[in-house]
Amino acid sequence: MVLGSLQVPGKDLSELINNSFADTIQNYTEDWVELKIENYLQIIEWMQNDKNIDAAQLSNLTAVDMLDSFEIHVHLQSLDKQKLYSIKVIIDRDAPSIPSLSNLYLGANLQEREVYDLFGINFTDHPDLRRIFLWDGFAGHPLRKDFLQMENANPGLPRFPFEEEGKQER
Amino acid sequence: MSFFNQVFKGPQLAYYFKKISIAVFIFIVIVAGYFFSQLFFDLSKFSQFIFDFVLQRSNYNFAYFTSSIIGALGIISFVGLVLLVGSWVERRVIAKFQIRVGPNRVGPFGLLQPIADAIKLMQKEVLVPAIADKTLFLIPPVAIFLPAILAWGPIPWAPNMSYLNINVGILYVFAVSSLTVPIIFFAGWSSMNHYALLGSMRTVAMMVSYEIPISLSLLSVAIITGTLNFSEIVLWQSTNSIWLGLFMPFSLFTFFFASTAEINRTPNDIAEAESEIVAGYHIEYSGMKAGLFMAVELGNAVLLGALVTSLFLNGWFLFGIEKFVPPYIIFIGKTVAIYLLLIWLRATFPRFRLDQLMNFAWKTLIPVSIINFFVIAIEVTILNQFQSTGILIYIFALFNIFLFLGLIVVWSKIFSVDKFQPEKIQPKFAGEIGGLEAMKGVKSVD
Amino acid sequence: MTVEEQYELNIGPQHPSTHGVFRIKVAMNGETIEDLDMIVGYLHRSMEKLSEERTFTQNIPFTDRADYLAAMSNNLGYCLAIEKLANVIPPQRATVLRVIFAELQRIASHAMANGTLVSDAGAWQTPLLYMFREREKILDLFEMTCGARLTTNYMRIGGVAFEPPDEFYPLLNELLGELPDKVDEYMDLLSTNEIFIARTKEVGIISPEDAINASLSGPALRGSGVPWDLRKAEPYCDYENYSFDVPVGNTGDSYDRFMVRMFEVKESIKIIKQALNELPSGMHKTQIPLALRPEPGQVYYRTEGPRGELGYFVISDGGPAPYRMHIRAPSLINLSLLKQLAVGSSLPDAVVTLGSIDIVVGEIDR
Amino acid sequence: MIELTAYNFSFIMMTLITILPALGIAFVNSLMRSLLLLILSFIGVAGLFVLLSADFIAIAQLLIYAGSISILLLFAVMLTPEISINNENSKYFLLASLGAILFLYLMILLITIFDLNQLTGNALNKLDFDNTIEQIGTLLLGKYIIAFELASVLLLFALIGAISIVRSSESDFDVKIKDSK
Repeated sequence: MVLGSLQVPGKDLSELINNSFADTIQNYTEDWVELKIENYLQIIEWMQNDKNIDAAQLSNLTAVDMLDSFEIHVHLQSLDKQKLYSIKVIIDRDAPSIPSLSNLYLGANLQEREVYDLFGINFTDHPDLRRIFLWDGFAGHPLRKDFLQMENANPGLPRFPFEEEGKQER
Repeated sequence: MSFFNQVFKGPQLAYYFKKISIAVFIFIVIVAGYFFSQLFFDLSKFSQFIFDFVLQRSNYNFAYFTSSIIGALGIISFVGLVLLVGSWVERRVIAKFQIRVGPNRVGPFGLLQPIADAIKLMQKEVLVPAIADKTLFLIPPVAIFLPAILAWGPIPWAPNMSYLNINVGILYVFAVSSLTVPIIFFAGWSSMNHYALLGSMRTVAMMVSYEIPISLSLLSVAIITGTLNFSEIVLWQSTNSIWLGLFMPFSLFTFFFASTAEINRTPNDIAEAESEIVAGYHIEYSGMKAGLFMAVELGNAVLLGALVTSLFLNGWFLFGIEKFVPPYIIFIGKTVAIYLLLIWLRATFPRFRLDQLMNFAWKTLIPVSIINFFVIAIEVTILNQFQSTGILIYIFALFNIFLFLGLIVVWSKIFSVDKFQPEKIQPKFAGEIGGLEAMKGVKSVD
Repeated sequence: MTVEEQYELNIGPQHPSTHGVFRIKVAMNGETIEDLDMIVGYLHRSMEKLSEERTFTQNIPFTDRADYLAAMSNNLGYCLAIEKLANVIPPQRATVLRVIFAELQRIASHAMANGTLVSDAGAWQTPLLYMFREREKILDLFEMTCGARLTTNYMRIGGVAFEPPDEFYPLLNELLGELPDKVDEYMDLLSTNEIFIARTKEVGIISPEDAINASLSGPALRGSGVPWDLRKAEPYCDYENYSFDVPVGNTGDSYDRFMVRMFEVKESIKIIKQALNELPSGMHKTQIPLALRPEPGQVYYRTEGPRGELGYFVISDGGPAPYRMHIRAPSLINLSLLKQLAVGSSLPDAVVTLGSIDIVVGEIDR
Repeated sequence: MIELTAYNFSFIMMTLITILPALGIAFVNSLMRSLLLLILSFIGVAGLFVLLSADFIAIAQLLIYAGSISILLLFAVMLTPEISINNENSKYFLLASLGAILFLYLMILLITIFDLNQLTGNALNKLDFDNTIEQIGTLLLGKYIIAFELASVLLLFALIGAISIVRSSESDFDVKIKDSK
């Protein structure tokens, strides 16, 4: 399977997590460890503070639309241990919501805003959850797979909040 | 070249012909220049001629009036010429510094570029921001020319060649140039733009601070020469055969540095810091209105050159060369040298921050200026005990130079500048790769 | 409008020191910044969405346009990620050529970053144009090799697009001969310049803890003293075979970030020299299918771009196009600390700090 | 009637430059505009001083009033609340105009009572700028030394007072520009 040289295999990581938090691993492969959404924040906080894991830095946070659900992919890394941990959480697609990591990692702030903007996933307890690339009032969330099939979706239409409803024409 | 090739049947001959013709041309220029300089050695006889010419046909008042108007026109047209040539010089020289070519398309060597720029700027629409105070917005670009031109009045170009040969010359220039402050403030305020307001606030703060060191350095010039008249200051330096810039280097430095702050030149151009507040107080001005602000700044830079020349660099005297070359040429040459120095500074240095400049003015320049002023006052008292200054003035000059250096050392100790010695702040090389743990393993660069 | 009132100032979208269409809305009191809101997205082209509609090879030009000042590095990161995903092994010659071009791009990008930083500090463009002189030569080499200067589109999945022409090597050697002297010249001009030190030293200090916590990477992280370089930590393109050092700063201020870049240029020169010495002969590219269909799977592959950790997170569902491609943009994530750094400092300091973090708006907005 | 010599012509011009902006200050609504007119009026006064062959005082007028006092007033205007920057229709209009008329009457009275030439001496018709600075210097440090020193002491007290006033309410004027090294 595909692994970066720093990446900890999912099996090892799941064992590490299982030792401290029993029965929290939903699933794992070589690439990732899937956590339950209830334990997500708790485990990541533990990973940040644990001496052996030492996930000091959040490398990457992004989401994937799996058509029936959303996946949040989080890559944490330890600089001193030279390890990369890949974590996945599956969340409900109808009312997507997940705890925010911004209070643990300053670097999560902008990345979570990006995910919120492009996927419409709500990050609870995020200090400043606003759209980042698109303007307020943009219809829909572009990186969802069904963006073009949405009702009232007019992608590419320049509709800024200050423009009047009647005036916009293609 | 092809013409030469046809005539001389060979590239070699054409090459030499070109060289020889350049030599002949230079020779002709030198000879013509000599006759020219003899003819125009003393320009005051022209004004005398005009005065007499009118006096024979009219009364004294009218003759005086006419000749003064002509003189004023001369000053104004000279300033206009300075603005045109100066902008060309600045752009070309800065281009040389920055390994570019600079304006080279309009006219020979791009000499007509300033005129083309002016025409283009004048064609532009007069834009006034909707919320601006229209009257107040349109007055400053024009009004700022008033002090910029008036200040050229008492500049001593040559013996008997000073338009306003008044007793309060230094004070006059100082007073007139202080009029720019409210004008710049009005420009910034009436634009109703935060950047403009920041720019004008900075300008006012700077000018208020830097007028004190300027006046202290001018005061030391005044006490040693015993006059405020520019021509007499130049003559004093000549009779005592020392340049005031050498006699009191700190006053020269203070005057030069503080003046660059007053006229918004790098490294002190915080009032229109491009990377911070875009254009400062004239951000909302476009077309010729912005052009006028730029022109005034350029004119002020040249004016600073003329002031430094006459106050500190012995004006039109240059080791006896003034007997062969028209003195005003020497004066203009020195002015241009200072102007080139300003361009050099602009091309080289980054900009200070506002608070750094303020600290420098209040914590360094003003106290050191006061020390310097007292030292010079004591020296003047001693010098006045003797009939001729003689060798003593050179001793004092040497003392002042060492005082200047010593003060630099003392002040750098006070503000502990040496903790930023380049070798102390160089980066290091990582020993091993990692995070906070691995930070202990860094080794120095060698 | 009175003096003591808090007022709002829009820095950008068109402002000389935002380096592109980037807007910062600051609440100022006098000259002090009291609050800051960063508004990005003016250059958003939705690359990640577009790339879901195009084949893996067709996506390479998008990566040029993400970080348009470091197109080679972005090409490289993307191609390495896809190679990892599809198990394509590039020929040895291609790997060395990739190192050469990526390091050349790093020099060009650092020249631009440092030049604009000095411009932000108020030097009237002279250092910027000096650094452009070297950058131009590098871009000429790029143009000679792949026909483009900025958006090179040079790397391919399984190699590089073209073999460099014969006149490339003498010119490169000449450039490598004079570059160390030029770097020393800039050091003389800037790093010992009193005003430059006064403007950048102890301005925008990032502590190592904050830098790690805020996911900073690249010179912004190393400027704070954290010795983290993916070329050493997670070597790709056989970087473990090259000997080079990782410069780190002392205090984490703007000056350190500037100097780290300067020293990295020197290290890059070393790497290129070594790479040229051991440039093997052979193919510059392997054959891959026109429509590459990797096995279903995911990859998160990171390279050390000029601005930091450049990651490509790609998910394949077995089709010819990525199911999802995410670019971990160092420019955006390095801005995480901007608010903390700028609030309480003055406007000129904020401008210098922003310049020293070195953003490219194309990469922020993607 | 006044003879239109060059001197008198300049005098009339300078008077107009002084008086017309001064009237404008009273009648213009915008505070900023009246400030601009005030500066113009100061310049006119400087011109009048030149005509009185008081070159030093003319320059001092330019330097202190047109250059510096105006800045002080600018800051005062900047610190006024926004409402009163455009001060239209003051309710004291009648009272103020009454006062102005009274003042004008007083001035005319004074001019007619005193012989102006007697007050100003012979300097009026003789533009002589020689040695003015020296004379002022000698007088200031000779005959009027006590007044001069008292004025300097007064200024010193004003300076100290200003500093103490600013320091006592330091928290209100908390300027947080970071102090350099």
